[in-house]
Parts: sequence; structure tokens; C-alpha cells
Amino acid sequence: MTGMLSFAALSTAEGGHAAAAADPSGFLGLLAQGAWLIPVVPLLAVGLIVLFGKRLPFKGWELAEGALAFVALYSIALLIGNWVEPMAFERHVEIARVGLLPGGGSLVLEWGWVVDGLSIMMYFVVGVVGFFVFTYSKGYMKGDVRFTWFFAAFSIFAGGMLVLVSSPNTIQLIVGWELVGLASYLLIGHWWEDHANNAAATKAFIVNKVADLGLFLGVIIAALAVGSFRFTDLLDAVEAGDSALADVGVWVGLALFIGAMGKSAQWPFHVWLPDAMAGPTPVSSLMHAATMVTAGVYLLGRMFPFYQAEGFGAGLKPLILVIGALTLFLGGLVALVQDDIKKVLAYSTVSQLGYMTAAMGAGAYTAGLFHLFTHAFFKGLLFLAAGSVIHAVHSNNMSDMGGLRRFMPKTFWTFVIGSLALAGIVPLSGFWSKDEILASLYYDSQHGGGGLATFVLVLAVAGAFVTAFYMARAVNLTFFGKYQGAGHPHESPRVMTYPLIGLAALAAVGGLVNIPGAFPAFTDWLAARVHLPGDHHAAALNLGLAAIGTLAALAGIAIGTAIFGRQRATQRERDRFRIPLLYPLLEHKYYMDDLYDYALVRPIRGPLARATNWSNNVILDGVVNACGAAARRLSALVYGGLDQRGIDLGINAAAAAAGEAGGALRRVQTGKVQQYAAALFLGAVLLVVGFLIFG
Amino acid sequence: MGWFENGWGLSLIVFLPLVGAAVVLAVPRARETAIKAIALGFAAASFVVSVIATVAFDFGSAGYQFGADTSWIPAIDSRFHIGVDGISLPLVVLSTFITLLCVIYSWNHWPEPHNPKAFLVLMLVLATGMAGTFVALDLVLFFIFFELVLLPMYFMIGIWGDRNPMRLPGFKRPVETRLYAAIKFFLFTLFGSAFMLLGFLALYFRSGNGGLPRTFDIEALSARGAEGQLFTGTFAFWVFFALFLGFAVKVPMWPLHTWLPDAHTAAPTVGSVLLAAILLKLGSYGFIRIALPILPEEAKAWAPVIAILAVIAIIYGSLACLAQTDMKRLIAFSSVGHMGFVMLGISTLTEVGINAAIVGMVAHGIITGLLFFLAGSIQHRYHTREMARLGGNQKILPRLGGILGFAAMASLGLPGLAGFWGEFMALLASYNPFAGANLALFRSAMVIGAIGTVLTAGYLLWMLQRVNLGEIPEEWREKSFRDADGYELGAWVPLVLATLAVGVYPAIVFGTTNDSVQRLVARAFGG
Amino acid sequence: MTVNQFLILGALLFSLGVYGVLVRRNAVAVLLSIELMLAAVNINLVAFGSLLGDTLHTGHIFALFVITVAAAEVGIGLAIVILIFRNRSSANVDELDLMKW
Amino acid sequence: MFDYHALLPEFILGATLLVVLGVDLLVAPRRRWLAGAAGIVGLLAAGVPLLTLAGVGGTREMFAGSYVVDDFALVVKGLFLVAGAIVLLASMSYLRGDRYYEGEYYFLILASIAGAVVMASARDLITMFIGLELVSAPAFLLAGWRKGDLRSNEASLKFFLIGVLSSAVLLFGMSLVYGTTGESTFTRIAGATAAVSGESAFVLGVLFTLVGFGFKIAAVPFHFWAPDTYQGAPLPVAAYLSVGSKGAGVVGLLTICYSAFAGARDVWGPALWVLAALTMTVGNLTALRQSNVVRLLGYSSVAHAGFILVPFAMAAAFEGPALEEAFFGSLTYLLVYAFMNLGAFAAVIAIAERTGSREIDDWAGLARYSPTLATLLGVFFFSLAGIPPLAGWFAKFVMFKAVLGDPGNAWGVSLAVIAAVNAVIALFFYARVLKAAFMDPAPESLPEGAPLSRPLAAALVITLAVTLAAGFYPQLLAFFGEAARGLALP
Repeated sequence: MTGMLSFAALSTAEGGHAAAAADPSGFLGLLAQGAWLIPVVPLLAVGLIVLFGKRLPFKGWELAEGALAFVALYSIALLIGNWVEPMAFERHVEIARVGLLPGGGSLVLEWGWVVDGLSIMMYFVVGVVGFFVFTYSKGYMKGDVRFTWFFAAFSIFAGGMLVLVSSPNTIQLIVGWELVGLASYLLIGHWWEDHANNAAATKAFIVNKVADLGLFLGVIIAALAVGSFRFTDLLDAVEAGDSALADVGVWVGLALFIGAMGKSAQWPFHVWLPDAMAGPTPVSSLMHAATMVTAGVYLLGRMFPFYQAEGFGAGLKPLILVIGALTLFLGGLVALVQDDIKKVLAYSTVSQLGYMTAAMGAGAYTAGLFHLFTHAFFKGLLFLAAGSVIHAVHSNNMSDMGGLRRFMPKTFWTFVIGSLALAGIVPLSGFWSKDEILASLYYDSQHGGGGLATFVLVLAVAGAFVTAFYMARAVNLTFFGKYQGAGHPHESPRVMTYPLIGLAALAAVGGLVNIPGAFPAFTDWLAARVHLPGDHHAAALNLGLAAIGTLAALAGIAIGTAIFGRQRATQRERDRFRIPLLYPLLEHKYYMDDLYDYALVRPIRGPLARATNWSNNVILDGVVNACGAAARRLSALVYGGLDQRGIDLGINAAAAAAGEAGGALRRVQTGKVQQYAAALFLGAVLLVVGFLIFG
Repeated sequence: MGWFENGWGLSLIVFLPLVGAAVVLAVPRARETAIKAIALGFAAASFVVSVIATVAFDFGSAGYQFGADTSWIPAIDSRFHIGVDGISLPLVVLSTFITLLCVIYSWNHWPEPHNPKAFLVLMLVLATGMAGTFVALDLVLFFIFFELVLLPMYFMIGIWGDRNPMRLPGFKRPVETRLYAAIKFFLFTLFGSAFMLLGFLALYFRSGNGGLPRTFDIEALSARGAEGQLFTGTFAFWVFFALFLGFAVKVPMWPLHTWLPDAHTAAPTVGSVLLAAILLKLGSYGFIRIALPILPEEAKAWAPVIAILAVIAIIYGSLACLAQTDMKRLIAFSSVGHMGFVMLGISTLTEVGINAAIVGMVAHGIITGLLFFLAGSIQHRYHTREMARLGGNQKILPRLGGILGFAAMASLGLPGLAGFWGEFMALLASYNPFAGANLALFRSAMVIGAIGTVLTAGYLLWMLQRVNLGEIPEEWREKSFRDADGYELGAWVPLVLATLAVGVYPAIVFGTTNDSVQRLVARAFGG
Repeated sequence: MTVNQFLILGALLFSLGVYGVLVRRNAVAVLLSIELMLAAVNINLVAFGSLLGDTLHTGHIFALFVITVAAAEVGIGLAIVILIFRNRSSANVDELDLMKW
Repeated sequence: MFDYHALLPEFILGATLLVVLGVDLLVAPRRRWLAGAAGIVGLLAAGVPLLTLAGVGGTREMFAGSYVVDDFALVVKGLFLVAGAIVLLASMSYLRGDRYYEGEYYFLILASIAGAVVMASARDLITMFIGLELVSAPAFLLAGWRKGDLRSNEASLKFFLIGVLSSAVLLFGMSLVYGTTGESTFTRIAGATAAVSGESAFVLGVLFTLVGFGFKIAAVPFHFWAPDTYQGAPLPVAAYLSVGSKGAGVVGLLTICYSAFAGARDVWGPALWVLAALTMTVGNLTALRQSNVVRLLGYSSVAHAGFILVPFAMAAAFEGPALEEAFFGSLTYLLVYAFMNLGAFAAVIAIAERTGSREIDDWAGLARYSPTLATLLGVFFFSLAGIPPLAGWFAKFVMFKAVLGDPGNAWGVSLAVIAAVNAVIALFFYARVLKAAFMDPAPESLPEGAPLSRPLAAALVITLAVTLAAGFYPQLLAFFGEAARGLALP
């Protein structure tokens, strides 16, 4: 009977793939069975917070925190489980079934959850980083107007993100995708008294919505080609070389990638991310650095076999590569000239996302996702630290900071660790992941990637330099030199510093889980999935590349410190290096915002919309009114005494015509009986004549 | 419950409100509480019966259920033939549901001039008309119910409508909005349905060719239409055109939509809700129930036209919304866009598309109904709908503002809420329309429609920003406002829950419709 | 001596009556013109009756009825004319134009 | 020769006429309404034999087939009797309102109704003519009943002159028909048409006959008298003219066209196509400009005459059942129209008494101070506009159904479209009156008019009941239409 809950066991799991992974059994099986709790618990928390949050001792924070703690623990358990025994587990719950023509098959809509290396990794990131950030937020948002609502919305995000990463099918992916978009909208605009924030929130939502068109259409096309929304069926079709899918392969790949570009702020969709910094710093940390923005990369990872397969998505790899390279380099450059510390980190995030995307484009599944993994820790950390600074200085601008290392040592050290990790200094996490990416790019350049890959490799190295440079700038301007701001900054409370320390630890050692050759645990975890990613990853440490990357980073730090280390009077002076063309270009973010604003937003909202409305009220209604003009004009009660002289726009003509008609009739009706008689005879004669002629 | 299956159940759903109206008429006008209680009782009874019908409904079978087919007007071979299938059941429940909520909401929200008796009588008559249209299986009966909604709505708009003067393009003196809107609504619909009636009669006479007895019976006509022998050639073309006029005006499809913004804006809150939630569905339902199955070949021929008009409506409506300054008018225009998605789904003539259309109808009914409730209550408090004057509503009325935000999100098709399925599945359907369709056209329709979703998000967020967010404007600072009261929440919370339910578990609708849609499509277009 | 002459005569009388109805201003005169038309009808009927020579003499009987009715109508007409003449001391039909729009 | 059972209704009516005169002579002036009551009783009494005749069934021919009592005749007679009774009810209070001759009034109305009843059975040129004159002559006088009022005089004279004129034309036509066919009984005329159908004299005769009836039903361009007369005449008389005498005209047209001229359908079919189209359109368009409700109703009745003519229009193309369908369409339309139009007039009378005005503007806000009357007005006017679920929809429906009947052709469809457009236009002016009554603000000083008199209330209740019942269950009236449709089968 349709419309009834029915649990469909995973069809492809026992399909005998070459996968090392399988449906887990025993305790792990139970663990996997229960994994649906991971997305559900935070969403439940949302409801509870909205309903009862205000009445609770901690105003609902405890619920959010509890949910995240649960997720973190559960994900750790799964992580260990996956280490013990690689898992590839799916469950589906049918929520609707729609007949599909032709063929009479049915398109099945399902909820479900996946437990495999990739999703577990994401659970872990969301859970652990989220846990720290939520803890931190309790201190950061203290006394906020909408403290409770903040955690409700934040939990919406956590839930949505987990819905997204736990999704075994594209429909649920879309749901999660939009849910995090919603949360992002709500939280960027958290302080909605100020319309600037609302504008930023709306911008983020709309830009993402535009990119989502890609996602929607890609999902639709793929689903109709395969007849199912499930990733497994999709990837089965890829493995089977299904022709129906192959025919639309390029379109599917392109469309989905556009969707990914939006979420992961790839050039030219990146414009929303810097503005998103209008939200509270914890939001920037968790959503706009650690997790949400990586959804696009996650999607590429989930669809990786598709993008690897010749005749399906492989043709798009160069595009992905180039987009990634552009993003990582251009984004990095803009970070050089930002005064707002959060903007520096935001553009840095853009740049790092570029690294991940480029890695995916180079066919480096592990490398890309490994960078996602480490980046989550150190960028999350950096944002929280920046937040702690802002908390102390009450300003986002580095021109109001300086010399803070004396006032807030904990923040300082954690920030430095984060920066070094980001810059990619041995042995911090960033080093390993970035090196992995460089290695993969190099590998790709040797195997088919050709000149393009080499070029991207060069850009990536340059990017490493730039990264180190702007981080050095940020550190120097913030923590060294003389304090430029007002008041007496002080270290943040423990509830904020402890998460910093926790994340700092992870940022420091996070990279050690994947030491090529020596200890490639992460690689194995990620490999646990139904469809083998079929990526390539460095079998051993490529010392040459590592050296180059590290040198670039060190150079960046050195020069950056050299320039910004010493005391400067003004920001302008600090940014002394001025390149006639580049600097203004960077200051205006390559004028892209202006481009969008003037080329799209304003025309649509202004002339186009007004023209449409005008055409409705004047042309269409005009026609309608013209049709009814006679009646309108005559019904004295509605339009009593309406003088129709000088009406334009066609109504006049029609009305006048109607009026004439009426007038003529009126003249006939003279009240003179003899003319009536004449009419009588005239009518008779006409009838007769007419008939004798035509009859 | 044999009596229930034999048409009495449906008759109760349909005619209980009418009886209620009669009873209310008998009560002296002064005894308001009694009047309200009676109206509420009958509306609730009708809703309860419809729920019972849903429970008793056999989801396994695709055919009509609870049917009755008794003699009515032998002189013109028209019979009292009623019944529900998976396609009409959700709409029947929706109409009784919304009606009940409207009565609840009205409890302490009376438009001026204050006259609960007349207002409730009209509302109950309206309820009969709406429910009846969805259960009628005889063209004449359908026509009667279809038209039955005109009078009450005309008076609702005309008597309790917006008294603000409106400028008509080209007129020196403004006229009261309600008067213009009321007559415009009335004439537009009557114009359409007059031709629809001609179409019905043409079908009736042609159905007699080939020795069969002439009939107005929708079921029989669908069967004969599926054979593709009787209704063919230019005859079919013009008949479909006539039906198209009748239904398209009601939907409304661009460019026949211009009555909608005026009517929705001018109508009293409850009137707008009923208009948007149910009356528009009569048109799209007519397409699904009558035009498509009886004239399948013509439906194929017309599908591209419908699809084009639908996407025009989507884009046009959204753009028009971006230019509105009046909150209610913005919501009204959003209906044009949303119904565009419904029609796009129908135009694909596929199971997916028609399912999408129905779920879209239900979702639009719930969500836009809610939006109009909210707009009404906002006007009730601020005495203005000008978004320029509003702002910071979220601060002034947190509960109302929160629900408004929710409704807006649902309306822009946020996945996980009801609105999403209709839009998404409609787009999906238009990628693979019926066999032999012009793929290029339908696929570009899909892309354009998808772009429409962006614009939709645009204007709804813009509305939220202007109404809900920002600082509280000067003029409201000092005033004290009452947040949503019990009756309002009583009307809104069910809608919110329904939105969530359909969004999370769309089988609530799909599960009901799919089999019947499959039957319809298989018969008409040879699945 | 065929029936045609009678018919032509009838037609002429009828037209004459029509003319009179259209041009005469005095109500009584109009009334008389109408009587002319009825006379034309009678001529027709009688002529046809004798031409067809039907045994029921329908034509002649019809003519008798017409005459009677015509008399009754003249009675009514004169009553109305007198009434009007009382109220406005004129029986000119072209002054009857109170009701027009 | 004489079939007393069949003629009983006419006898009873005759007797009633005498009784009414007698009562008028005997009772004191303030009891004159008794005459009206007697009239009503008489009408109802005359209805009884109709029922018995229907019970016995069968067709009764008298006077060599020139006077026939068949189902059609019974139905139509019944209609006229009921309509007459309603008119009398509506008249009573009105007559008291001013100084009128009461007894004579009732006498004339009854006489006119008797004429209509005769017409229903008339199957012979002479009988038809007599009946027609009996309908018209009293009406001429009734139109001028408000003796002091110039408008009334004028109405009367116009009505009279045009009426007599058209009678002359009709007679001329009849004479030609008689002359060419040599017959005066319809059935025999029908038999003889085949031979002469080509002759222009015959054609001329048919057309002149149509013109004569066209006047009676106020079809354009023979309608000009109607609005003036309605406006000038006393309201109940206007009501009677718009139903009784118009109905008589329709009945005459139906019988003569479908039986006598059954062979000449190719003559009157097209001619009436033109008349129908003209009448609907002109009637509705002119009605749009009216500010006086009675005049508005006058034009609306013109328009409805057009709708009634619509089914005739396709007769040339029709055969057998389709022809029957057309006949049924016109007749059923007439049945429905009679009740809702009488209701409308009754409501107008009541409201005119309440507000003391017939101008739409003066009815503003009526619903505020007298909701019942306003609601009644709404019911009847929207029924006239043909909005479901009020009876009017069914009239329009059968009209469309008849004209679209097969073998349909472009002419039928185009006329149907014209009718559809007209139906929409018509809504404008009906809705306008109701807009005034319901949506416009009431005047500061409410007019204090007389309370609703009982007879008028009775008239309203009857018409309302029929309008609503026939709206939900049209078979109520369709039944009679079906019973009478047999006439269309020669």
C-alpha cells in the first residue's frame, strides 16, 4: 500500500562490489543502525529550544550543546568503528512514490542515512568542531538580545549539515543543502536591527540559490537518467557505463559542480562569503569556515567516482581544476589588503576552499578531503581566536588592534598555532594536507593533467606563499606593535579560551592521522565506501615538494613580518607596498560585487520589476478595463461622474467607442411614437428584403 | 457504514455547510455567539466527516469511492453523480480544513461593516460550492458548484472589502478598491465559465455520436475521450479552448490573471484566504479532472501553450512582486507564480507532473492561506499594508513575526516544507514531458521556471526584510500591540503543522494521488 | 377579373395606412390610418375567400371578426385619446416624449 | 362538438369575470380588495380542471381542430393562471396606495389572462387573432391606469398605437398566409405549405406574422414601446406585461411556428436568428445605461425575449428530436423567466414602496435598513442574470443546449457565443442595482415607507420558493417543459 513507511534494505551493498567495505555487523551494525539519530537529535533540539528554551537555566544553550556533544561522541565511536572495520552502510525510508512515465516505473522519494568513511569524517568534523564552537558561543553570545534563538538557529544549521552529509540520495542532500542555507541566512542576519546585516544575509541566500539551480537541475537530470535519486544507483550506473546517464553526463557534472561552487564559495560565486562575516563570529567559524562551506567539496567527494569516470564527469576535471586554482589564488590576494580581521580570514577560507576544489579537480580525493578535515580545525580555531580578540577590542579592524599578545596570551598563542598550521609549517596539520595537495597536483601534471596541472601547481605554491604572507600580516598587526584601540583589552573567559585550546590541539596534531607511507590512516578511513573513489594519493612523502611548499610559506612569513612587524602610524602606511593596478583591484575585490550589483540586481529589482508591474497595471488591466469600459462608464454607482475625457492608454478609445454606441441607441429612443412605428416597419421591410435576397 | 459509502458521506461534507447557512439565517442577528457557534459547529462537522472519509478511503484502489449516482435533471440527462478519488480527496479535505480555520479566525476578527451573520452565511455557502466542485462527477453538477462560489465571494469582496480609493489608470477620480475588485472578479469568472459551459454542451452532444447515449458524466466522457474516436479535429480544438478559458481564468493563468491581484488585495482577510487557498484550485482541478482526460489529444496539442504561459506566469509574477509596495498585493502576485508551477506540472501530462500539480495545489493552499491570514492580522494591527511603513515587526509581534518568517520560507519552496515538492517535481516533470512533446521547449521551461524560484526567494526575503526586520519605525515606537491571540494561533498553528507534515512526509499527498493519477494518465495518454 | 386587382388594391390601402400612421400628427388621424390598414386586410381576406371559394367561408368570417375587433379597438383608442386630451389639451402624438433617456 | 371538460377553465374564468364585476358593485369601496381575492380564487379554481384534464390525459380537439387542449395547452394555461394570481397578489397593496379603480382593474387583468388562456389552445388563425386581441386590449387600458399621470397616459397611447399597428401587420400577414394556403387551421396550413413554400406572398405572410408577434414579445426592433410603457404603467401592470402578455406572445409564436409554419422553418428560422441576436444585444446594452429600475427591468425583459428566441433560430437546420429540444428550450425558458421576473417585479414594488423611489441611487444601502428586501432583490436579479444556484441558470442552460443541438453548425455556435457574451454583459446591470443596495452607504435619513403588505409578501414567498427550488432541482419546471414538448412533432 502506497504511502506507508517501508524500509528498503540497501540494494547495492550486497551487490558484491570490489569495495573493501561492507555492511557492518554486531555492535558496529547497531551503531550504524542508530546513526539516524545523528541528524535527528540536533533538529529535535531546535524544536525544544524554540518551545522551552527561554525557561531553561542556560536559556536553551544546554540543549544545543548536549545535542552537539551527542553527535561528537557518536561520530567518534563511528570513527573508531570505521578504523576497526571499514563501513559502507545505507538505510532508506520511503516518504513518497511517484509513477514515472514511460515504463511505469516509480520515482521513489526517501529519507535515509549513510555510514561510510566520508560521512563519518564529516560527522566527526561537524560534531567536534561544532561542540567547541557551541561551548565558545555561550561566552561570546552572553547577554545577546536573542541568545536562545541564536542556539536554535545554530542547531538548525547543525541538523541541516548532518542531514546533508548523512544523505544517501540527492533529494535529502538538497534538503540539507537548503536547510544550512536557511540557517546561514538566519545567523548572518542574526542582528537584523541593522539592515546591512540583512542585506548580507539575503545576498548569501540568493547567491546560493542561484548556484542551487545547478544542483536542482543536475539532480533532476541524473535522477531521470537513472530512475532513482540514490547515490549508489547513480554510481552503479557510472560503473556499469550506463549510456542514458553518459549521454547527459557532462550536463549532470557541470550542473552539480555549479551547485558545489555556490556553497563552497568558488570564484565567481565567492562574493557572498566575505559579506557573511556580518554574522556573529562563532557562526563564521563553524559555518563559513569549518563545515558549511565545505559542503560543495563534500558533494564532489560523494560524486567522486562520477567525476573520475571517463565519459561521465571526467571531462569536467580541467574546469574544476582551473576554478579551484583561480579561487585559491585570487581569493588569497584579496586577503592581503583587508583591514577587518574576519575578512582576512574569510578570503583565506575562500582561498583554502580553492585548494580543496583544485585537489578534487586533480583527482585527489583523499588530499582534498584531508585538507577539508584539517582546515576545519585551524580555520575554526582562527575565527574563534579572532572572535576572542574582537570580543576584547569591540572592533573588527586590525587598525584598532596591535600589541594584544600581552593582554591575551592564550588567544595569542592559539592564534599563532592556527596561523602556522594554515601557513603549512611542519608538523602542524596544515602542512600535511597542503603538501598532499601539492603532491597530487604534481602527480596529475605527470599523469595526463599536463601543462594545466603544472600551472595550477605553480599557483598553489604561490598561494602557499600568499597565505603565509597575509597570516603573518594579520598576526603582526593584531598581536605585535602598540595597542591602537580604545579601552583595556583583557583575556576572554575560560568558556571561550578552552575551546581555543582544544581546537589548537587538534590543529596541531590533526595532520598526523595521514602521513603518507608511514601512517595513512585517514586514507583508509575515506576509502571505506560502496564505490571506490579510485583516486591517487602520494604513497610516500614527496620531500622535494614539501620543501618547496615549506620554503614558500617561510618566505611569506619572513617578508610579512619584515613589512608589518615594525610599528606604523596608519593603515595606509602599513600597506606600503602599492602596485598601481593590483592594489585598487584588490581593494575593490576585482569589482565583482559592483558587477553583479549593476549588471543583475539593480536592473531586475528596478526597471525590470517596475516594467512588469506597469505592464500589469496599465497594459493588461488596461485591456481588461477597456473591454469593460462601456459598462464601467455606464454604471453610475461605481464610477459615478467619472469624467473620461483625456484618458489615454487605449481605455479612452474603447470607452469612447462604447459611449458612441450607447449614444446612438439613445438617440434612437426618442420617445416619439411615430418613429417607433417607423422602426417597426423598417424592421419588417428589412426582414422581408433580407429574406427575399438571401432566402 | 454502507450509507456512508453510498454518497451520503460526501453529501454530508458538501451540504452540511449549506444547512448551517440556512440555520444561521434563522437565528436573529443580535445573537452573535449563537450564530458563531452554529457556523463553527457545521464547519467542524463537515471537516470531521471529510476526515472520516479519508480514514475510510481505500488507498489501494485508484477509482472513485463513496460515490452516488442518482437522477437529478432527467430533462437534460444530467445526474447527481458524485464521488472522490485520490485526486480530489486531498482537495476536499483541504477545502473543509481551510473553511474551518477561517471560521475559527473570524471568531474575533470581523471586517467592517460588522455583520457576522451575513459573513458566516456567505462563508458556509462558499464552503458548499468548493467542496461540491471537487466531488462532482457530472459536468452540469460541476458547473453549478463551480459557479456557486461566485455570489458569496462577490459579496464578501464588495461589502467587506478594502475601502481605500484606488486609482484606475486613466481615471481622474479614484474608486473604492472593493467595488472595482468585486465586479472584476465576478465578470472575469463568469466570462470564462460561460464559454466553459458551451464547451460542456458541445461535449454532451458529440458524446452521442456513435450510437452511445449522450451524457454529461465525466467518467463516461473520459472513457470515450480516451478512445479518441469522438472528440477530434477542430471540434476538439475549440472545445478545449472553451474549457481552457473557463479554467484558466480561475487558475489564473497569465494573461487572464489580472483580476487576482485586485480581488485578493481588496477582499477581507478570510476572503483572501479562501480565494487563494481553494478557489484558485477549482481551475487547475478542472484541467486535471475534465480537460485532460476527456480531450487527451488536444491536451497534447495545447500543452506547449500552457507550459509557455505557465513559465511566463512564474517569471512575471515574481518580477511583479518585486515592484509591490503593498504587502497583501505582493502575496497575491506570488500566487500567480506559484500557480504557474502547478500549470507547468499539468502541462507535462505525465504522472510526475500531475502529482506535482496536486501537491503544489495543496501546498499553495496551506502556505498562501497562512500568508494571507498573517497579512490580514498585520493590517488589523497596523491599519496599513504599506511595507514602507512597516518594519521591526519581529520585535513588536514576535509570535506573528516568527510565523510570518516560517510561512515566507515555506512559500519560497524551502526543501523539507510543503512548498518544495510541488515546485521541484514540476521542474522534474518538465524535463521529461509526455511522449512526443517538444523537448527543447519543455526543458527551457524547466530552466526558466528554476530561475523563477530564485526570484521567488528574492521577493519573499525582501518582504521579510521590510516587514519583519530592521528597527521599529518611529510611528510604532510608542504604540502598544497585542501579539497573536488564541484564535489566530488556533487558525495558524494547524497550517504550520500541515506545512511541516507535507514537507517531511509528502506521501500524505503523493500517496493518495499517485494511483489515481496513474490511472488517469494511463487511460488518457496510454501510459 | 382576377384576384390580383383586389390584392393590389389591398396593398395600396395598406401602404396608404402606413403612410398616414407615419406622418399624421393627430392621434385620431393615426387611428383612422390604422383603420385603413385593417380595411386593406379585410379586402385581402374577402378576395382570397371568394377566390378559393372555400365552403367554410373562412375569409369572410375572418373579415367579420376583424371588423368587430377593429371597432372595439377604436373604442379603446378614443378613450385613451380623450384621456390624454383632458390632461394636456392636445392629441398630437409627436408631443408624447416625456419618457426618453 | 363542445367538450365541456376541456373548456371548463375558460368557463370558470368567464364566471370569475362576472363575479369580480359583481363584487366590485356590491362591496363598500374600502372592501374592494375582495374583488381581487375573488379573482385569485377564480384563477385557482380554473386551475383545478387543468389538473383533472392532465389526469385524464390525451389531446382534445374542438371546432374542427381550431381549438385544441393538449399537454402544451394545459402547461401554458397553468402558467398564465399562476402568473395572473401572483400579479393580482402584487397588485392589491399597490392599488390601495393611490386612488385607482379597483374592480375594473381586476376585471381587465382577468380578461387579459383569459385571452392568454384562449391563445394557449388556439390552433387557428382566427382564434389566435381573437385571443391575441383579448390579451392586448385590456392591457392598453391598464397601462394608462394612473389616469392623472401624463406618463401613464403616454404609455397607454404608445402601447395602444403600436399594438394596433402591429395587429394590422399581423393580420395582413395572416391574410396572405390564408390566401396562399387556403387554410386557416394550423395543422392544415402545415399540410399545405409544401406546395406554396416558394411563393413570395406566402413568405411575406409568414414574415409579417412574425413581426406581429415580435411586437408582442418586444423583440428588437419592435421593442421601443416596452420600456416607455413599463415605466409609465403601474408597476403590477408592468409586471403583467413583462410576463403575461409577453408570455402570450411567446406561446403564439411557438404554436404558429412549430405547427402552422412547421414546413416553413427555413423562412422563420433565419429571420428569428437575426431577431434573437439583435434583441439580446440591444436589450442588454441599453439596459446598461438605465438609472431607473423599472426601465432597467423593461430592457432586461427585452433581452430575455431575445434569449427566448434563441432556440427558434436553428429550426431550419433541425429535425425531430432537435426540434423538440428547441421547442422545449424556449418553453422552459419562459416558465423559469415568468417566475423570476414576477419575483423581481414584486421585489421592486416592495422596495419602491419602502424607499419611495424607483431610482437606483435612492436604493443605496438598502441592505442596511431592510436586509430581507435587499436579499430578495439579490435572489431575483441574480436569477435573471443566470447565476447558479438560482433558477435562472437552468433557463440559460436549456437555451444554450437547444441552440447547440445537432446537427449543429457555425450559425448555432456563433449565436451561442453571442448569447454567452450577452449573459456576461447582463450581469453588469443586475449587479449594479445590488451594488447600490448592498455595498453603498445608506443615506443619513432613512426613508420610512409602508411595511410589507401581506399579499405582496405572499407573492414574494411563492416566487422565491420556485426560484430557489427550481435552481437546485430544475426538474421541477423542466417536467412541464418536457410534458409540453410534444407539440413540436407535427
